[in-house]
Amino acid sequence: MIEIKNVSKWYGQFQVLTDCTTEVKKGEVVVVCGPSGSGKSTLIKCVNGLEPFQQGDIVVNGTSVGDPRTNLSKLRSHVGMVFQHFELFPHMTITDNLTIAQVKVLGRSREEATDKGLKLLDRVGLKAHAHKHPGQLSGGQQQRVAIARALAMDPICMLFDEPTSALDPEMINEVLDVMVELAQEGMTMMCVTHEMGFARKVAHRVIFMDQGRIVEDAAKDDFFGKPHSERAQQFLAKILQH
Amino acid sequence: MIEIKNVSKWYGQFQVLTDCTTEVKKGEVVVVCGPSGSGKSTLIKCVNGLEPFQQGDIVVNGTSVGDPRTNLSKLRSHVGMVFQHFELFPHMTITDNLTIAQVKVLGRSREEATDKGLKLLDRVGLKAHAHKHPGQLSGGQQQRVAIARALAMDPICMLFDEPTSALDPEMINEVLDVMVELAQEGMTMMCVTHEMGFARKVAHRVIFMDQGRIVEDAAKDDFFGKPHSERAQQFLAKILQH
Amino acid sequence: MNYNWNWSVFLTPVPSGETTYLGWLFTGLQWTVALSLSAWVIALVVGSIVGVLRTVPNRWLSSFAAVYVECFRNVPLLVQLFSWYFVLPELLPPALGNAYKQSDPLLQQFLAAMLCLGLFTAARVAEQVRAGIESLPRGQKNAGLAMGFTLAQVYRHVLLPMAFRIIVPPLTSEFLNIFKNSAVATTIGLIELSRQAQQLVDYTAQPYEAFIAVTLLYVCINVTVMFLMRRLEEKVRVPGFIGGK
Amino acid sequence: MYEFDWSSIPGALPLLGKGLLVTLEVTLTAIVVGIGWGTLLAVARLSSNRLLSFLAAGYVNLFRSVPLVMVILWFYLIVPQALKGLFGQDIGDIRLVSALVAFALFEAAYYSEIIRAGIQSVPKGQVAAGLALGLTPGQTMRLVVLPQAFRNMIPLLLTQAIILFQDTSLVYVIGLSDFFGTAYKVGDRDGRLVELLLFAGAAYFVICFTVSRLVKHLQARFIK
Amino acid sequence: AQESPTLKKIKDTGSITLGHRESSIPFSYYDDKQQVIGYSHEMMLKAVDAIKAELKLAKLDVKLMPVTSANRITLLQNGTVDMECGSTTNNLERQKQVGFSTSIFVIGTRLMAKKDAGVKDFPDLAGKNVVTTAGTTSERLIRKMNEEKQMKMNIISAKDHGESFLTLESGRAVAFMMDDALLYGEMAKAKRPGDWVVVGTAQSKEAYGCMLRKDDAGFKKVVDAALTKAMTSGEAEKIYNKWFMNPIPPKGLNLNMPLSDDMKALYKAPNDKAYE
Ligand SMILES: Nc1ncnc2c1ncn2[C@@H]1O[C@H](COP(=O)(O)OP(=O)(O)OP(=O)(O)O)[C@@H](O)[C@H]1O
Ligand SMILES: Nc1ncnc2c1ncn2[C@@H]1O[C@H](COP(=O)(O)OP(=O)(O)OP(=O)(O)O)[C@@H](O)[C@H]1O
Ligand SMILES: [Mg+2]
Ligand SMILES: [Mg+2]
Repeated sequence: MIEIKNVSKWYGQFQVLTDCTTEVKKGEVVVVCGPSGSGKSTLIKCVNGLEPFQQGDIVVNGTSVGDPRTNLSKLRSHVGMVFQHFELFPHMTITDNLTIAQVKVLGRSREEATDKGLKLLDRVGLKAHAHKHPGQLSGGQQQRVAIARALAMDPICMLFDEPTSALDPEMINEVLDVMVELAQEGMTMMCVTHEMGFARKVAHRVIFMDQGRIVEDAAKDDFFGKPHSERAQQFLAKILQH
Repeated sequence: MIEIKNVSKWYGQFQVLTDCTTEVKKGEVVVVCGPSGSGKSTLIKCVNGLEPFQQGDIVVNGTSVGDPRTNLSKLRSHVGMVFQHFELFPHMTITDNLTIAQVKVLGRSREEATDKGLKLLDRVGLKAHAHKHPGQLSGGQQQRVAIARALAMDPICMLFDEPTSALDPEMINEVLDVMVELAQEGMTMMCVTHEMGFARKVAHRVIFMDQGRIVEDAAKDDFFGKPHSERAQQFLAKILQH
Repeated sequence: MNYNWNWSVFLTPVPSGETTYLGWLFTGLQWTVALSLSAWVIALVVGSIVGVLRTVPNRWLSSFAAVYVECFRNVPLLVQLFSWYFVLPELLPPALGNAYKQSDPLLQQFLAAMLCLGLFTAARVAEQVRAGIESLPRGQKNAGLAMGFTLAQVYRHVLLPMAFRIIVPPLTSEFLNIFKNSAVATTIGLIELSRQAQQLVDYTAQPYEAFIAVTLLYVCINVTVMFLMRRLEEKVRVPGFIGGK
Repeated sequence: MYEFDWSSIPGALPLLGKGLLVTLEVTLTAIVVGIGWGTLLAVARLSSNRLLSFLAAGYVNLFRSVPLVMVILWFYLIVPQALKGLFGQDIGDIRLVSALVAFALFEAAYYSEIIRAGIQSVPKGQVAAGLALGLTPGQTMRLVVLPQAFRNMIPLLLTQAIILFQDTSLVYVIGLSDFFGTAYKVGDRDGRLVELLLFAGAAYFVICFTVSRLVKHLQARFIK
Repeated sequence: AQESPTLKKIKDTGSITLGHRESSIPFSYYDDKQQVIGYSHEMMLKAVDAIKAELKLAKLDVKLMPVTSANRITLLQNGTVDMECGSTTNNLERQKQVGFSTSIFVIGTRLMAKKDAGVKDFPDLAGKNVVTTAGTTSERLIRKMNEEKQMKMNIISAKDHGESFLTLESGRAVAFMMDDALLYGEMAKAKRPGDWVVVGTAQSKEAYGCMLRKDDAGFKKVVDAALTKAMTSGEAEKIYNKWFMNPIPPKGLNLNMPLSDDMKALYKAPNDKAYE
């Protein structure tokens, strides 16, 4: 489904990604972790072409992202993405947030889009809030809306970039619950997160990045059992300590 | 050391704190937790008079905070405080951050203040960064500087307001380590945090707040063993789940 | 001070007799308002386009926009107006230039003043629009793109609606400025409000009355604009966001 | 096609230089006094003292709603009366003084708005941190908030200074000759208005552009 | 001397402040060294000499203050200047606010046009663009003429004489209506003075006078006496020739404007009457 082949990327002189290669199969859930600044967000943004890269190639569902002839808008409309800070559109109601892309990008009718949107809103348990604006919801609620918004486009796979790291501890779980459910239904997911509980529960594979390289790419049990690289061991130790 | 007696506080119509009573003895470490918006930050800010309150009284080391005749600046100079977002002064070097209040408030000479500051900077492991500006340090490093800055005033007690919640997972520990050390040296501490590992390790008592009330105020083992109130049980369950 | 106050001067007829001096003030007011509003339309349209261009990821477009802004804000308005009115027609092909110069002078003055004021203010509006767009979290643009919007759609549906809401207060100041700046049109002979004050002084030799009246009229314009913009601000306020409910 | 004749510019350079001096004098005074007085106004406006903040708001709104030309004119016409009342008859040439006063008071209204926004852009936590260290509210404002407020607002302060520099030309209404006014008068005297004004425009552009580049450069160097 | 507040003030302070214009060529303007010069200015200095003699002052400090058409009346009234001689028309509206000395100049309002434009007199202007300077008598007259004679002229009111001439020069207007003396002044400044002519019958006559504070008869008497003496003694005509028939600063232009009959009449019998 997602093939990342020898991708390298520079910001001016600074190399953010060095020769990254990995793959996410259909129905697979892959968790990406690593220290801050290691390039996790950058990598995941390369997958749907939000960041350009200079070397290598990424192929999503048969379409090359690096190819200048690719219609990126079209590709992105099939790939759901959820951000750390939710990024709902603050000037629209929740319903409008859920429908606008369906109408403008997929060309669905307004009724069809609203139907679909409300169904998904119900699924994340927020039907009652359809008429509100994002600013009137808590962080956890906003993030669940953001997931529903991505799902409304009928994505073939979902990308998550630290979806819980901006949330209050109590709200983390309501979002993780939605994600766990999604994973169990067989959605293809690539997920940057430090929630090791979530990784343990649903991930098939864990990728560990450091300084722009994929240092470790292992099945879940191998990773938590004993990571090969020293850096990953250190990281795991710190993050699980307290 | 800190006595909080029947404190109530309103923002306009909205009651943030309702009849809060508790006490922190000399050398005691008290952890405050509770859901978002429950009034934890407000309570801790009342202790050194950063927020005024309308009813009740708080006595710190024999001085009433609510009394209009109290010299609040003087009181605050004896009470260290560490914030969620560090709040170092971005326009000053690390050294200036550490010395300015010593010079302006305690009236120390610049040399004495610098000496003291560098000693504490060394203690939190950051001596090499003395000449930098806060923006050039990582979050964990900034928070350690903030702790050193508070310690430079020779405080009789320390207040922490979610000192690790704005940090990357890897950096949380370097800050917690400093705090654990401080607690073990016998510093009186009142600490808003959701790091239950830290609470388990050093707290003497845990206070649980909900909707502006102190719902639970128990010795550490009682709290983790089985909290009395249902709300605290729920909260603990959620926060420890993943 | 031996000054003869004479407030009734406003009610005396002007020399040509068709109206009173008060009538003159109101004609001036009308020109000021017409000029300012039409220039404001230009400023908003051009300013928004240039402001957006400054933020797009295309070097040619964004540096074109930067050059526009630098040129129009580093040259005094008076010089710009002079160039529009006296210099520009000379640069046209002679036939066209002469035809233009023989047309109705009022039309020439109004056009030059409107274009000048509009394009000058556009440079400042552009800076506000850019600041508004840049003040939005970067993630907003990414979120729009990630949903399959084209860049144009992202600007249209995601960035601009929020950016414009954020910059309503600074735009209000620019809107007020355009009324005040419209007074420069007097230098090319357009009889707007401040010019009428001058006329009144010349004709009636009652300077204090004239200046007081005109100052009050400007204050009235300002109060009206502030009131309307405050209403607009309330109207477009987003619930749960900056100052919203 | 218009025949350009630049011959009167070289001879007029000393005069233009004098005009530029007046322009700079007015601009710099207005910047210095305007920022000082504007800061006080901004602090007053944000203070919890209702009366103080009401007065400051009134001052700012009044000055911002009257065109600068009117302010200059009023000061020129009224200040002599006031001074005469204070010091008796002879007050001499008060054109420059009244221009300086008018500009300083007028610009203070604009600067106070910028500085107010700057103060509000400093996170509340910074104030709390200053107070928590035992600094008094005054010290916190002076040592913690204002330095950051100014730093955040440098671009806006600069833009305002450029506007001010250009607006100085309005002193023509009281017969004071700044750079622009001098260029105009020389042009008028020699019948070369277009040339002199284009020359003035180019000079303004060079000065404003250079200064704004310079400030951007310094800002990039000193602010991390 | 008679009771005169202005004279008393001058005596007390030992100084007098004169208002002047900055670019009213050749009446009152700056030369290239920023010195005030011009016909009106010299006349004003005659009056100053007389004041000094009248008050028997050994030393009189003369201060100069530039004024504009917008502020000259107020500055005179509030005491900033004691007297102004420039190109200020003596008319009835102004007499309500200020006093005027004996007139020092008489002009007629006429037209300037390009030599080959075929404009000979006012009737030729029908349907054309005409420029005049805002706030002047010419503006009033031409608007009235346009109204009364249905001439369908487009009247452009420029801010000052310089801009009026620019409007004419750039081809926006076929003629520029203004006080003839000022027209000669503008013509002298033109890039090619030979291209332009002053034509047409004078539409009105106006007298320029020095502005004084109203109701200060003592002061006016001294000033009037000095000006009258200059005009009747032939001194004024010498000054006239210096400014209107000879090259003048800053560029050595020669206005070539011969003494008109009205001026001759004025010099013969000086008076302070406003035309109209
Ligand atoms: N626009 C940019 N220009 C230059 N450098 C950048 C840019 N964006 C990111 N970087 C740098 O690229 C590196 C990787 O950034 P990235 O955001 O991918 O890290 P990350 O692993 O997601 O970290 P975090 O956990 O903090 O989100 C960082 O060192 C960052 O400073
Ligand atoms: N300045 C204020 N004006 C009005 N209400 C306020 C203000 N500051 C805080 N509140 C409200 O008071 C309540 C308690 O706030 P407080 O910041 O103390 O909560 P908290 O327990 O620290 O939450 P968190 O975990 O989110 O920091 C919240 O409902 C908040 O919305
Ligand atoms: Mg990231
Ligand atoms: Mg809090």
